[in-house]
Amino acid sequence: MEEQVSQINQGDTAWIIVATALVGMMTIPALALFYGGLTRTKSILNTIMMNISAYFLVSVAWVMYGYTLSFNESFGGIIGIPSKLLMNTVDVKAVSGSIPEFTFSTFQLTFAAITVALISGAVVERMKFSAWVIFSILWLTFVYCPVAHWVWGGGFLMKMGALDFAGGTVVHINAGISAVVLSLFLGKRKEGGVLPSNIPLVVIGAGLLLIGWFGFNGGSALSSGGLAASAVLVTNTAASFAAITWMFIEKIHRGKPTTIGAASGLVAGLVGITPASGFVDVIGALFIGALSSAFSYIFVVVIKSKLPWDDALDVFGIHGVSGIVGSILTGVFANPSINEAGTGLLYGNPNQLWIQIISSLIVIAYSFVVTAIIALIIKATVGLRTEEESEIMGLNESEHGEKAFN
Amino acid sequence: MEEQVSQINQGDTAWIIVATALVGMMTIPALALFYGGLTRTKSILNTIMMNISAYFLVSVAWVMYGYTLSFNESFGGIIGIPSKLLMNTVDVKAVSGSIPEFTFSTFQLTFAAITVALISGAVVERMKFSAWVIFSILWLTFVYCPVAHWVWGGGFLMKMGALDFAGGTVVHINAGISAVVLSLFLGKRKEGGVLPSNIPLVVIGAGLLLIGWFGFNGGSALSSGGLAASAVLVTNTAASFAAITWMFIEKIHRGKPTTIGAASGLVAGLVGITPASGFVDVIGALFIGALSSAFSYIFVVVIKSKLPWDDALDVFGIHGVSGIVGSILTGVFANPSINEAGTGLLYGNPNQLWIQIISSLIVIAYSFVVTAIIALIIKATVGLRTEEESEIMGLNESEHGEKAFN
Amino acid sequence: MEEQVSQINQGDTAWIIVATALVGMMTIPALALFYGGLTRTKSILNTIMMNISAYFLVSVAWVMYGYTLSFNESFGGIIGIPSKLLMNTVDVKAVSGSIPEFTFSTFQLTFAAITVALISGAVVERMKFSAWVIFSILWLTFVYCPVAHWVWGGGFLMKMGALDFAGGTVVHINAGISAVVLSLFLGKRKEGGVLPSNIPLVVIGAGLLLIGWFGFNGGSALSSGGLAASAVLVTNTAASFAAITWMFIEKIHRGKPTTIGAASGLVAGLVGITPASGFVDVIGALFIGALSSAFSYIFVVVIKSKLPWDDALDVFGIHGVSGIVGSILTGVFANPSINEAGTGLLYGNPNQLWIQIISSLIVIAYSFVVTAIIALIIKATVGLRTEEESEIMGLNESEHGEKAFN
Amino acid sequence: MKKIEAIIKPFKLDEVKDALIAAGVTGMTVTEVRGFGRQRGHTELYRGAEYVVDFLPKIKVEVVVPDNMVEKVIKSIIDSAKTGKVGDGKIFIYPAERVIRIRTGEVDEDAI
Amino acid sequence: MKKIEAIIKPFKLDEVKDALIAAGVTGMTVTEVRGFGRQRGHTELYRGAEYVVDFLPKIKVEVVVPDNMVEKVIKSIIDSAKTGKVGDGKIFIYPAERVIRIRTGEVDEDAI
Amino acid sequence: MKKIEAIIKPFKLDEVKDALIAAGVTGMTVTEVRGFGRQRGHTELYRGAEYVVDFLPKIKVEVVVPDNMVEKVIKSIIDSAKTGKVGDGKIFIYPAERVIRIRTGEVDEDAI
Ligand SMILES: Nc1ncnc2c1ncn2[C@@H]1O[C@H](COP(=O)(O)OP(=O)(O)O)[C@@H](O)[C@H]1O
Ligand SMILES: Nc1ncnc2c1ncn2[C@@H]1O[C@H](COP(=O)(O)OP(=O)(O)O)[C@@H](O)[C@H]1O
Ligand SMILES: Nc1ncnc2c1ncn2[C@@H]1O[C@H](COP(=O)(O)OP(=O)(O)O)[C@@H](O)[C@H]1O
Repeated sequence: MEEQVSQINQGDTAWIIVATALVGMMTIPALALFYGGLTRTKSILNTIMMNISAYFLVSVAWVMYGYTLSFNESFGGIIGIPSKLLMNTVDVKAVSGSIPEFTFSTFQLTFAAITVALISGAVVERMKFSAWVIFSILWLTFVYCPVAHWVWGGGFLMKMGALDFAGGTVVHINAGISAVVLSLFLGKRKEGGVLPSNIPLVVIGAGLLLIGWFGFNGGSALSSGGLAASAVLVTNTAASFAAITWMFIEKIHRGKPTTIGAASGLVAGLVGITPASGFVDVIGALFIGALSSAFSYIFVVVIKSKLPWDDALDVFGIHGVSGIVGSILTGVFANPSINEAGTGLLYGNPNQLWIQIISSLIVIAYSFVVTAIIALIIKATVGLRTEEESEIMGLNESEHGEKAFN
Repeated sequence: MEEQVSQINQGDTAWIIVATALVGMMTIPALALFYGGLTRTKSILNTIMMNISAYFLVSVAWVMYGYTLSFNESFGGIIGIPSKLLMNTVDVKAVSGSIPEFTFSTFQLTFAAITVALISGAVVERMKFSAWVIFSILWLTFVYCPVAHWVWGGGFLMKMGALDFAGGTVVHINAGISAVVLSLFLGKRKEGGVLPSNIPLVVIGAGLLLIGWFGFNGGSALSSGGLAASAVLVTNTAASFAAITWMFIEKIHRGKPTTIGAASGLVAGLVGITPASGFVDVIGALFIGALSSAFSYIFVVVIKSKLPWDDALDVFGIHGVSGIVGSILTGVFANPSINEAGTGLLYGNPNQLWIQIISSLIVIAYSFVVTAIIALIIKATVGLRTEEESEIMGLNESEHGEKAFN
Repeated sequence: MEEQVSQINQGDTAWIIVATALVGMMTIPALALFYGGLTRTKSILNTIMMNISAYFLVSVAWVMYGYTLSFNESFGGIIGIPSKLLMNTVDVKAVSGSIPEFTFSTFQLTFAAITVALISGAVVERMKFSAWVIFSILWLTFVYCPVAHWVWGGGFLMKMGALDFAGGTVVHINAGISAVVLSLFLGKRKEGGVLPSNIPLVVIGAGLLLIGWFGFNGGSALSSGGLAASAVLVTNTAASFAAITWMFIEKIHRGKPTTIGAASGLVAGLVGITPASGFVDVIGALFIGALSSAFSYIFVVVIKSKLPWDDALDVFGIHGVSGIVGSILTGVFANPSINEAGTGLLYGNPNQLWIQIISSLIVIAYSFVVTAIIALIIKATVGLRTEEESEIMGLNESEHGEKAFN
Repeated sequence: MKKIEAIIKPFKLDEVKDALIAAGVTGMTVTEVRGFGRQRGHTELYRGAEYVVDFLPKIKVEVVVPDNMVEKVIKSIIDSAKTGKVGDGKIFIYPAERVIRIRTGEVDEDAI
Repeated sequence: MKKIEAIIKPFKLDEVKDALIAAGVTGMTVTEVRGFGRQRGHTELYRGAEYVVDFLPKIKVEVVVPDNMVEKVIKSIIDSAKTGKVGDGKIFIYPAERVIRIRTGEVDEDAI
Repeated sequence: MKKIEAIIKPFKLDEVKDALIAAGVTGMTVTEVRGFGRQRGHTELYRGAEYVVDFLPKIKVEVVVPDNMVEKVIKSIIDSAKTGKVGDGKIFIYPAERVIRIRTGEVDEDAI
């Protein structure tokens, strides 16, 4: 985001401030409730605490150094230079596009926060809270900031022409892969599966995620107008069709459509459309919604139980899988009449598909390796996992000394 | 909404995109929680699923054909022509007033979705989920789309001069009448009344409905300025006074003001002010709030138990009754100094009152007949009602195979 | 806010309408849930009802007379003149700054509502509902309206140069002091302490408070641009760092960071940054967040148990203490490069610190005395406290005849 | 005196209560329990993972009666709780030695 | 040995517990139950519809004691649970044949 | 016939259930209870205020068996419920006079 001699537009600013609030709401309370409701009662508070602490930690680290590493002038396409530490030199009149730079940086902060929080879904019901706190900070610094810089901050993937409107690679693939790695290092829970303590809580979370995602994808236009409008519509379309798809497959495959299934499909569709949301039309959205949901269903219901890791709440199955599906299909369905910045295979540009695949692979590889190193270091020092007794009695008590309900 | 040679205003667009998010939130999660909290625990997930599935189904059907049937150029004042199937010809630069057509159509989508979802309140705790899915789609197509076209899309009621700022007829009377019809076809529950499983959930729902309704009524100005501002203020005024009214009547009539009563009065007031919100001043709002609440109270507490149908969560008692009260009082209190498009009885135009009554009656009659036909067809084919055993054991288990709490 | 020959800006208006919705959401449902979740199950509905009834009562009283007393032309710097009773003379075209006066007045309404609702936290689990209703109205009229006028409406504290961007004195000190007074008159509960019935509900409330506070502080810029952007960023920074601070102190002092602690720290930070949010930079925000949280922690955990009053949910401990800390620190950290209207001690203006202390003391004194008079009158007439039996059986039953869960 | 303990299906509670009152019982205590028996549990699916639920929700009704009412009470319970399907539940009879009413100190038959 | 079972008002639990400890009891088990008796239930109103709630929340306290402690325990319960109002509850005494401590295998008086 | 009542640690329920089935038991009833005993409770802190939690969550398993199964059942419970730590719980044995299956009217050993 090079400084431009440009002016603040109040309408654009209004939309992006609100979008920031909407994306903030996605972590706290939405994701905290979504994950919390899916957790066993005895560990629900720990799940909630992992989410909200990620938000708090990222918020502080972001203004200290995260923003400048991600979105400042590039050091060789790899990382932002640290000249804006503690928002140094950014002031009330600094402009980014047509909005205040403060708004741009706060909007981006909420993306960083939810990406870290997403990973927690894989490790619930057994991870030490202190280890999680350390992980959050290290992962933000060494995984999120570089990847955000590469794709959005002027780094090499941006220059290569990778299309990621709102975070297919930066947010979802990144979180999904790291979730796998961290659960491999942690090991499986004593009691597996998803045994949701409170499905209405899951629904509150999922509902607020959907609404918040209007800000996530629509706000990524960084202005208020036709492109934001289109992003919101295709987001809603893909998500709704994905929810219907999951319910439909469940009905055929298992006999009954479930509430957890509807919520899972909804989120899969939201993830899938994320990279594509500023590039595709409603027809593309219907395809992306259906395919994201179907692939995530197959992974979560059929493949997952055969795998050697325990990704408790399916961070990879939902965010990783649908993130990959969405990133690749962006290279297929990107319609230049929606956004001239993106032309996909169907509109005569097979090369875009190729770029999408390459950029996804690069993020997968980087995220895998660096997360593994972080996990290894924490395991070797403070340790990753709670005592067996704590796990059986629940992490509410062992990590926080509280009961969720009295 | 004829295409105009007009330009997008970013401020207006910002407001209507956000209003869309607010109205979306009214169905998912707000109405799902409001209705869910009022349902017995054993069927709460089914209630939630009826609401969220309505949202998903309408979202998809709307971009496919609902929008063009409702808001495209009129075929004889009856229905929109199908030239915008799958949003064909609508693109990122298409403008409706001062906002992108994509925003206008998404905003309208959220109204269609909540109207369908509202009906579910009447039929909870006993309707087959498959029947509900089919009903949602048929009702959207054959009841909602035509009525929306008549009143808002350039159809004959619009031409007749009916005033319905945000949905007294299209949304509330329409849903209220259909609720009666569908409950007549379904029959009464084994266990009647309202036995709320979770009143805090009702409060979350009611609170988010109030906030969402700022978008519902304020957004119906389709621009950001004095009219939207006025609509938000009168909405809050009428709703608050209606809640106070209900609590006060309860205190006198029954001895204690209840939480469910406050929430019921709040919603009655929101419904009552809906058609009037762009036309009346705060004094009109106080009258409309008090009268909506009082009439709904009398219907729900006194009259309802004597009626032969079982409208479980009072869709007619709240939305039908207050919708009728509000639509008619719009013809009384419409103040041309708020909006020159509407002049009511008190400002010298008795004719408007007459138009309001006629247009309400037309919607009542149409909605009654077509909903009856749809219900009849479903009853004769897949059937409307679950087994008696399912009803006793709860619909969470029989329809979705899930428990709400573990 | 004198009438100006100015024009409505749609972008500013969009932001302030949305900010109004966000602040509205802070009372209903957010604060109702936050306080409700901290209350014992047997009285949770009463806690909720105190909050939502405060919102309804203030909403109506505000349009009737509260707005004109607070924000109309000043009568001697003491109170607004009553020429805008029932919003008389305010119409759709009236402008306040660059937004409709209807928007300005509705935005301010939501501040008045939450301030009254905040007080309820001190008196839960034992106050007569009827006494609370009367208290709400009297307190709004005789405490809130004058103080709001003094600080924001053109009154003598505004003229004196007191800095209170979004309500350190008007909202938080005011509510905190009144909470002490009212709990003194009420007496202690039979069963003391905080025994949270439902911590996930506390988290929903706290999360929505954080998001709503973006509107509270950001909206107080009354326009959409750099200042609103800065206010949102420092709000998030201070709140997040305050939550981390509380968790950290708990970890050191008690061994484990708790969910209630994180939520308490979060709110303390939000309160602390409120008066400063339009004046300080992120460095100031970090200090204010940490110090607010630390002082509130010390008060709530160490000092409180030695005091002769029973402020059940720590309205003084959180809002009073952090409100005072924030108001004073505004006089230290106000950075003129953020907002030229405020220059603090660190930027060479020790006088500002002095003004901050004086204005806080004036509000403390006034609020203390007038609240005491109101409490005295109610105690002498309808009585403040429920029967002992009601308190033991719970106020859900005695005041509202309902059970929260069935 | 005897303690009669019946494990019944939850939705039968109202009928059993009414039958007991009709039989002259003036007090009873009920508890929510979970039962394992011939009536097999069921499986629930969450995100495709199966949870076998072995224990089904049941209601335990306890009523202490004088010896001469035992047969009548048993009959009332059987008549009102029976659906004829597996899982209808069981009645257990235990000896009770003394009963005391806390409020008055009355004992045995007077206290029931 | 005897099993002493007391049905009491929920808010009396703390007092009864303290009284039992004072009487020398070292273990007890409590259950949330619902009781029907002379203390009539109440009606609740939701949107104007009345629900008659027949069963009131009660606490069941179970304590198994050697024969020689029975009278003392009964007295403690009566003293601590009594409010003098209807619904104070009842005490039932049943014979107990054996007690075994799982951890050590100790039996009877040793195990209590 | 005897009624065997075991108070166990909640997370041991599955093991105890399996052991009972292996011992030939075909029905049982479980209740969530709270226990007070040698295993001390713990304190919780909310906003700095300490709450002493005296009662710990426990599970009560009730199973009525013919006399000849009593020893076997006791052994199964001890084997499966034992962790060796304080709070493992206790087994109580009471006389049972009659059992009736509601569905069929079968009595005693046939009804178990
Ligand atoms: N031996 C037993 N001891 C204690 N409870 C039992 C016993 N057998 C059955 N039950 C209880 O009775 C309930 C019903 O028994 P079940 O075998 O399912 O059906 P039926 O009563 O029709 O034979 C069980 O769920 C359990 O709670
Ligand atoms: N015959 C009985 N068998 C089992 N429980 C009983 C019996 N009689 C009373 N109870 C229990 O004792 C409680 C108190 O009895 P109630 O008649 O209401 O008051 P009181 O103990 O003052 O006579 C009841 O709620 C019920 O749980
Ligand atoms: N005398 C008793 N009467 C009833 N229940 C008892 C008695 N003693 C113990 N219990 C129950 O057994 C549980 C375990 O007892 P406890 O003394 O904590 O450990 P342990 O069984 O290892 O001695 C208690 O929580 C309580 O529920």
